[in-house]
Amino acid sequence: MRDYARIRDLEKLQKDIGKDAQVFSPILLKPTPAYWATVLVLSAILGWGVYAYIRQIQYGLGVTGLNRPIYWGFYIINFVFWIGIAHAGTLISSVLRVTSTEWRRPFTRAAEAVTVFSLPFAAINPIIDLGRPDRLLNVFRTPHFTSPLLWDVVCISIYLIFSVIYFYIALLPDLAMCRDYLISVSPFRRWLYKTLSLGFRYDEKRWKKIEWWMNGLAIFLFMVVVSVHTNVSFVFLMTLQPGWHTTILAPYFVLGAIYSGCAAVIIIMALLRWVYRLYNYVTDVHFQKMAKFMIALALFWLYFTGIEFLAIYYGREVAPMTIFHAKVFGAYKDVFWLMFLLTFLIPLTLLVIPKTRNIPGLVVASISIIIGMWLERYSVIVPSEAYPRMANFVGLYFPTWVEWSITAALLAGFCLFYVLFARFFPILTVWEVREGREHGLQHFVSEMKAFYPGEEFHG
Amino acid sequence: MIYRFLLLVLVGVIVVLIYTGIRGRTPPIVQPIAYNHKLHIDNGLNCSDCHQGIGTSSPSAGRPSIRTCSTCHDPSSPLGKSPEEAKLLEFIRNDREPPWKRIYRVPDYVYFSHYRHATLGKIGCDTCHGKVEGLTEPPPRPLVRFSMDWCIACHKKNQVSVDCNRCHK
Amino acid sequence: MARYGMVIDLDKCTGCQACVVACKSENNIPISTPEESEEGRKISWMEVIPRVEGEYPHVTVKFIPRPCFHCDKPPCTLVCPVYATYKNDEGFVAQIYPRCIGCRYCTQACPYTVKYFNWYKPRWDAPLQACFNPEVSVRPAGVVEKCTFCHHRLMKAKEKARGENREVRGEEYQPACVQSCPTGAIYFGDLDDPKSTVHLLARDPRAFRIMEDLGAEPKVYYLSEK
Amino acid sequence: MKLTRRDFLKWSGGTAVAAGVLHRPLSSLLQADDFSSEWGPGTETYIPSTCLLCPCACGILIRVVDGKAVKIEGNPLSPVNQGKLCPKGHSAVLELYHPDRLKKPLKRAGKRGEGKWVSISWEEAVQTFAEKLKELHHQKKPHTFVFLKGNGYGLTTGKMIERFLQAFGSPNLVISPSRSGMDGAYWATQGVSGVDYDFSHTRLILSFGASLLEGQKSLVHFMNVFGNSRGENRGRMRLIQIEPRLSVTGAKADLWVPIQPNTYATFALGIAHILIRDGLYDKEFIEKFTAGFEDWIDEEGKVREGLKTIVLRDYTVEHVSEVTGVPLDTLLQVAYEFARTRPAIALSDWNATWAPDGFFTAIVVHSLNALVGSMDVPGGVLLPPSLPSGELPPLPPDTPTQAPILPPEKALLPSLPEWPFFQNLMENRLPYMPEVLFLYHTNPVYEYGKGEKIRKALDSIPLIVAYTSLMNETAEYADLVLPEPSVLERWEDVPGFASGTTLVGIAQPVVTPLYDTLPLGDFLIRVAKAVGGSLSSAFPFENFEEALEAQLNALFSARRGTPFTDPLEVANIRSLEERGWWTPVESSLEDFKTRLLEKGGWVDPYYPYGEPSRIYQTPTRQFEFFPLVWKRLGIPTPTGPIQSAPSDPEYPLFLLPYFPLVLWNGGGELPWLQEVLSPILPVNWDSWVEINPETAKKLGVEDGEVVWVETPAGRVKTRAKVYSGLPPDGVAIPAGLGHTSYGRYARGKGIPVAEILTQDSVPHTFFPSWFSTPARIRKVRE
Repeated sequence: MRDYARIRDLEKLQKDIGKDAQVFSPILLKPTPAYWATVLVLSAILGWGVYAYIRQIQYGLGVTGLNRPIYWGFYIINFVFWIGIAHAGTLISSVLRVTSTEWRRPFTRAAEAVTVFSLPFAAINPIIDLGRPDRLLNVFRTPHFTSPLLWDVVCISIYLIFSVIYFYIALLPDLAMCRDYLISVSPFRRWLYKTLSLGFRYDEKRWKKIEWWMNGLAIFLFMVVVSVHTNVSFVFLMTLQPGWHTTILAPYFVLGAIYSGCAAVIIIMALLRWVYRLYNYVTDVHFQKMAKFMIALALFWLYFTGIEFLAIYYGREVAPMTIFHAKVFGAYKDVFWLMFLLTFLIPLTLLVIPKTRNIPGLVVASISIIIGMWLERYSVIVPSEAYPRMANFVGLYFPTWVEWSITAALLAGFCLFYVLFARFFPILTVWEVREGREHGLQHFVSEMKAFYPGEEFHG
Repeated sequence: MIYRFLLLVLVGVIVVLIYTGIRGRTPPIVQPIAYNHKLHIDNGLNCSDCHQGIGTSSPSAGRPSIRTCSTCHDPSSPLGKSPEEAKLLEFIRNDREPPWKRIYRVPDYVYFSHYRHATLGKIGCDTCHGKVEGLTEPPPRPLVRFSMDWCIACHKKNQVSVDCNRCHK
Repeated sequence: MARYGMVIDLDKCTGCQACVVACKSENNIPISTPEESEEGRKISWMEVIPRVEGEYPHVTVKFIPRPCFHCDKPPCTLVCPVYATYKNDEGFVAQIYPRCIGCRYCTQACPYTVKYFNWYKPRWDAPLQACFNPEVSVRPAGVVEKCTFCHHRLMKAKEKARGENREVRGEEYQPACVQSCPTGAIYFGDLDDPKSTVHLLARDPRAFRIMEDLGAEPKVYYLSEK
Repeated sequence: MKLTRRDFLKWSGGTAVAAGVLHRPLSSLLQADDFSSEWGPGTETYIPSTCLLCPCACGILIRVVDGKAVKIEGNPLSPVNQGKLCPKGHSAVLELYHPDRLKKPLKRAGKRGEGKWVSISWEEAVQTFAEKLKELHHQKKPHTFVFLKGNGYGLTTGKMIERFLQAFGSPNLVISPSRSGMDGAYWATQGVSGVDYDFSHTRLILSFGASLLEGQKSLVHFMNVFGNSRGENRGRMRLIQIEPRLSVTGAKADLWVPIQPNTYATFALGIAHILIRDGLYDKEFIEKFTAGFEDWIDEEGKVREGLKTIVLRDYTVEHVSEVTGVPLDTLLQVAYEFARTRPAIALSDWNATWAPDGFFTAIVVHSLNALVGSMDVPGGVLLPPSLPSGELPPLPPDTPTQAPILPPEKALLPSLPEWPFFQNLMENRLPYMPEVLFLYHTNPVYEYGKGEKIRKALDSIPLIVAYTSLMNETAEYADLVLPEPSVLERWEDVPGFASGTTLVGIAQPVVTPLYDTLPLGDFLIRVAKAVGGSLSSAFPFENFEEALEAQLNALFSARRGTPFTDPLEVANIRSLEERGWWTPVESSLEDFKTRLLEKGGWVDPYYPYGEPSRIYQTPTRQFEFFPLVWKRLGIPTPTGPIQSAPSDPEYPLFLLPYFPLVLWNGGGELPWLQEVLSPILPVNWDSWVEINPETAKKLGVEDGEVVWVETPAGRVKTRAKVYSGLPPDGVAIPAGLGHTSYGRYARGKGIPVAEILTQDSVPHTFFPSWFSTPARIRKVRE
């Protein structure tokens, strides 16, 4: 009975908006067992992480592998890492929107969703890391504005709020469509669509309005994006810790964030394309363009890494050199060189060789980058702490099950949110695609005319 | 929409209430002897006669020890017929301290000196303790509840340092 | 306003660690278990840091006692998001436990690693609690703590002095480590008072401060070995 | 959208459940841990007492708040420590509040060592013990009562122990080995015991491995002196440290002379050689006060070689340099510095003398003092004047005297040494078996590392009584374990000596005793009364305090000294006493006692110089050099150094045990001390073995790696720490750890080094020979 109604809904959609209705089919049709299995596994991991955190609250941070002098470990690494992941979505979407790049249209939402869902999992890390989470509000009650941590709080809050707004505004027209067309869904979903769409009317005038808002927000968000990760790097570079106290850290962090974030978007796009059969929307062209972008990022990454180490090497200061040695030749050499292999050598090789510059190659490269960038954060954060200037010991860090569980839970939580979102909402930006269909060519032609003056050009 | 929002706020308030409720209001404190402050004050005693820490440079005001009581109360010749005094005399006879319970309490992390406030600063006891001298029975709860803001307000009013380190130990 | 500081004569220090234990006793520092100690969770506001240099038979060992330096320009206070650590008007770098959120940023910012974190709830095997110093609070789990220059002793000394209508005398206020040092290697007093020993010693040709180039301007001076 | 009642209930119910679920974890964090003490009268006092955790006799002030001992500080009036304190002194509060303290007398319930006990009353304990003594008395074998004592108690307690044994008729007071290690030398060369040094006035100390800054009987006093002569102060006292492993003392010395292990005697004689050869010795002193320097003709008419001949012939600088591995110029520098700086002291301790040739080493090191005339002069070697002693009723004359339990050849010193007692016990070679063994402040099962063997030997003793405040390895094997009050709960009078100043520190109870404990003195009095007869009449006291009172009376009526007072006053009294005057500060005995307890002790700053008959009590009434001593004792004169270098290719390394400051004379049971075990290597709560970096590299051992340390006596597993202050052919292990009992903080922490030491008795002094063990390092996984 329900199945029939669904098909009817879909047919109606198809009649009204054409073949883009395909995008709605995954959220309308019955979920597969694989979906339920995924949700179950992810929830279990998330629940386990919550349990680990409760243990941590009960017994104190002593249950982790943190110690003196490795005061910061997995949680802060995860924080930087997830902030990085959170970067690409909005960045890609906003940059491409501001530059009116046409190929952005199908996957802006998928990219923005990465930001929106990874940002809470990033922002929660410093809270997990707190010794007294119950006093978190002291940050607002007695704020001390010279602390970069506070700037982080401000920046991330702004980023989160505006990313959500940006994301939500772009979601509105599609929500309205859901409300209007998906009649056969459960009452809860109907209530959901109804509530969230805020009575939005689905017409061209409003598209324009949204477009205006989106462009404004895109410019603003672009600045926020840069500032957020700069601020994250400030947390480190404002201290005197050798290896942290360097200005290169700010652009390096921003670049690293974009690098890992883009990798995340690529993986997710490939997954969505595969799971939801979106071969028509997310095409090889997208991936080729992203691949070239990634090559540029990889080279930039090498450039920053090189500068950082050269500056330390020629500075010959005792404390930074100790860290340098520990990273490159010493106790952390395994992490460092594995990181180098994963962030740079493997992806660059895969992306440069035309034969492997295809979707599977790109996905492998992206996974490699993601793991590599996590290791990069490890090798930026931990070694610098391990060799205190004034001590007769070297710090050792062995994360415990609590940290591993919480780290896994963060990943699981992000995936779960994403999976649920993709189950309830259209993951491609239908209205933008439709707008593109209607206005893209016209826009393209006018631009071409501007590039090539004269009569020769006929669109 | 607005109802939903209100509901959420309400729920938040409930959480806080339940939570604080679980942590609980302290049960009334019952002292081993129903000490009559008023009677003693009326008989010409001062606070610092028994709470001797007030006058010395010890930070604590001091719970009077049984020795202080026994300067006036003698087991062989009771001063009155009160059953409470009989209890006290029993303690004195056995040379045991009555298990007095503390009513006014600053947190462990606060350095509060009675000497500094009462003797040097000449602040009346009732400022913080209420009119204890008029009580015929021990108070089951503090007559005055303090909080840090309350301390700070007084410090500011009297132009005393509000440096955290002065009071936090 | 007095500017309290310390001068530690490395020529005199014999690494006996009386200062370390005196501090533990004075400041209710929790006792670590062997496992905690192994994991780097031991708390020791005062620490004696050895420096072994050279190869047999040309070896030297130096002992460097290290309290909190109570820097004049403390790097740790800048980064605290909640004002839980700050430099007060007397120059002490204070740590306010009930405000601390336990982010451990100050521990990272301190180049001398003087800050310690409470990884666990404080535990004492009964009846060891009996020897708590009532003038120092016991820190709860999840906050950062460090040497206070036994600030509570100053509070008591001030109180006493005010009761007698006079200023605090130099010898009246000494941290527990200074008081206990068997070789008298640690001096304490007002660095700005031209009559004080620390004032003179801080200007001794042997005087130096650790990692002066970092610009934290510690108020703990060292006198090099002769 | 309407908010219905049902909705509301649903939501709030849900949140209530959520709050309930979250409550436990949250509240466990959020609720402030209230460690503030219960409400007390807020009284704070500082009570003076005396630390007994080591033999220094430091004066302490205990801060007592509402009847609880909160903190320990140095007593500024004590001439020993002048207000300062070592880490151990601070930890006395932990000893008081140690969670594993014995709370009641215990009687064995199961088999020996099974760990089953029943609590009994003191009456029963006294009865049980007294019954056994009565039985011995009736059987006419009181001599089978053997009393073993260590240190850590006062003068009066010590005297009561001696008196108890005498009155009962047992000659067997066995004393645990002293870590000073020089007693034999004092006894042999000067005929006295308890020699001390004037550290305050000396200008140079030539230390043969002595752990001056880590463990010795005037540690804190020496640290005071050391500090005063360093830094901004003038008149630097030079410290020359001769030792193979760079210890803390070596690190702080002006000159560290690394030397081959166990060649101290040769080095000392090399210095003597230079002094004599170059005529740098004090000729006047040698002539006047010494014997055995020049050759002499003995009773039989044979020419005997004196020190001069032997040294000049056998200990040429080249030879000494070769044997000791010390370069010639260093040897000369040390000798000349020692000769030309007056006053100077040469000393050593157990680090050098608990070795096979330890007795010889001790004597030759001590002889250097005579060579430069540093005997009985300011800044030299002193002999503390005897203390006034309380009058006690004379002992009944009919007490039978039996031969001591040890064979007569083991009696060079006036006391019976503990280690040969146990050696003979283990090998079943005692002339008679002890019937009752009483252990006080000694723990042989742990000390000698031969736990199983000693325990087995103890099986044949019918009654073993251990008097201790913490259960220890030997007490676990006793029949009666009697709880002693902590230092802060009992009375003691502790003798001390600090650079010419004689003193008696008073230890007094500062808190009401926590448990049902009894001081040893009281126990002995009660037992004496229960046994009755001559024993009872020897103790005409109600309790220990009365006995102590007699001692204090003696101090008052001695017409010298004063209760502790400020240094100016002390100096005043010294100058008066130097002129033979004395003015009483207190008019009455009561005043005197009050002041004594208020100030913490009694001090007599006057040292009587120029009394050779007191200083030299040898047969010749002179300082005797070793050739004469050797002849007197019938020991053949040694030629050349005793073989020291390990020759066993199986065990190429030399094992050097040592005591870190906090473990010297015990300390492993106190957690604060476990947290600061070594100032050089960052190890806590555990043992370690120090290895030279080169050796470690050769063996492929990394810093922190767990390795086997193997010796002919056994092997232990512990972590390796690389330390460049160690010679390539040496390994060092800290002693004092690895208890299997002794409270929760000591139990199972580290390894007991004594277990892998091949401990023979040092000839003539009967110390366990710790410095003769070859060793090797094995990786755990190979």
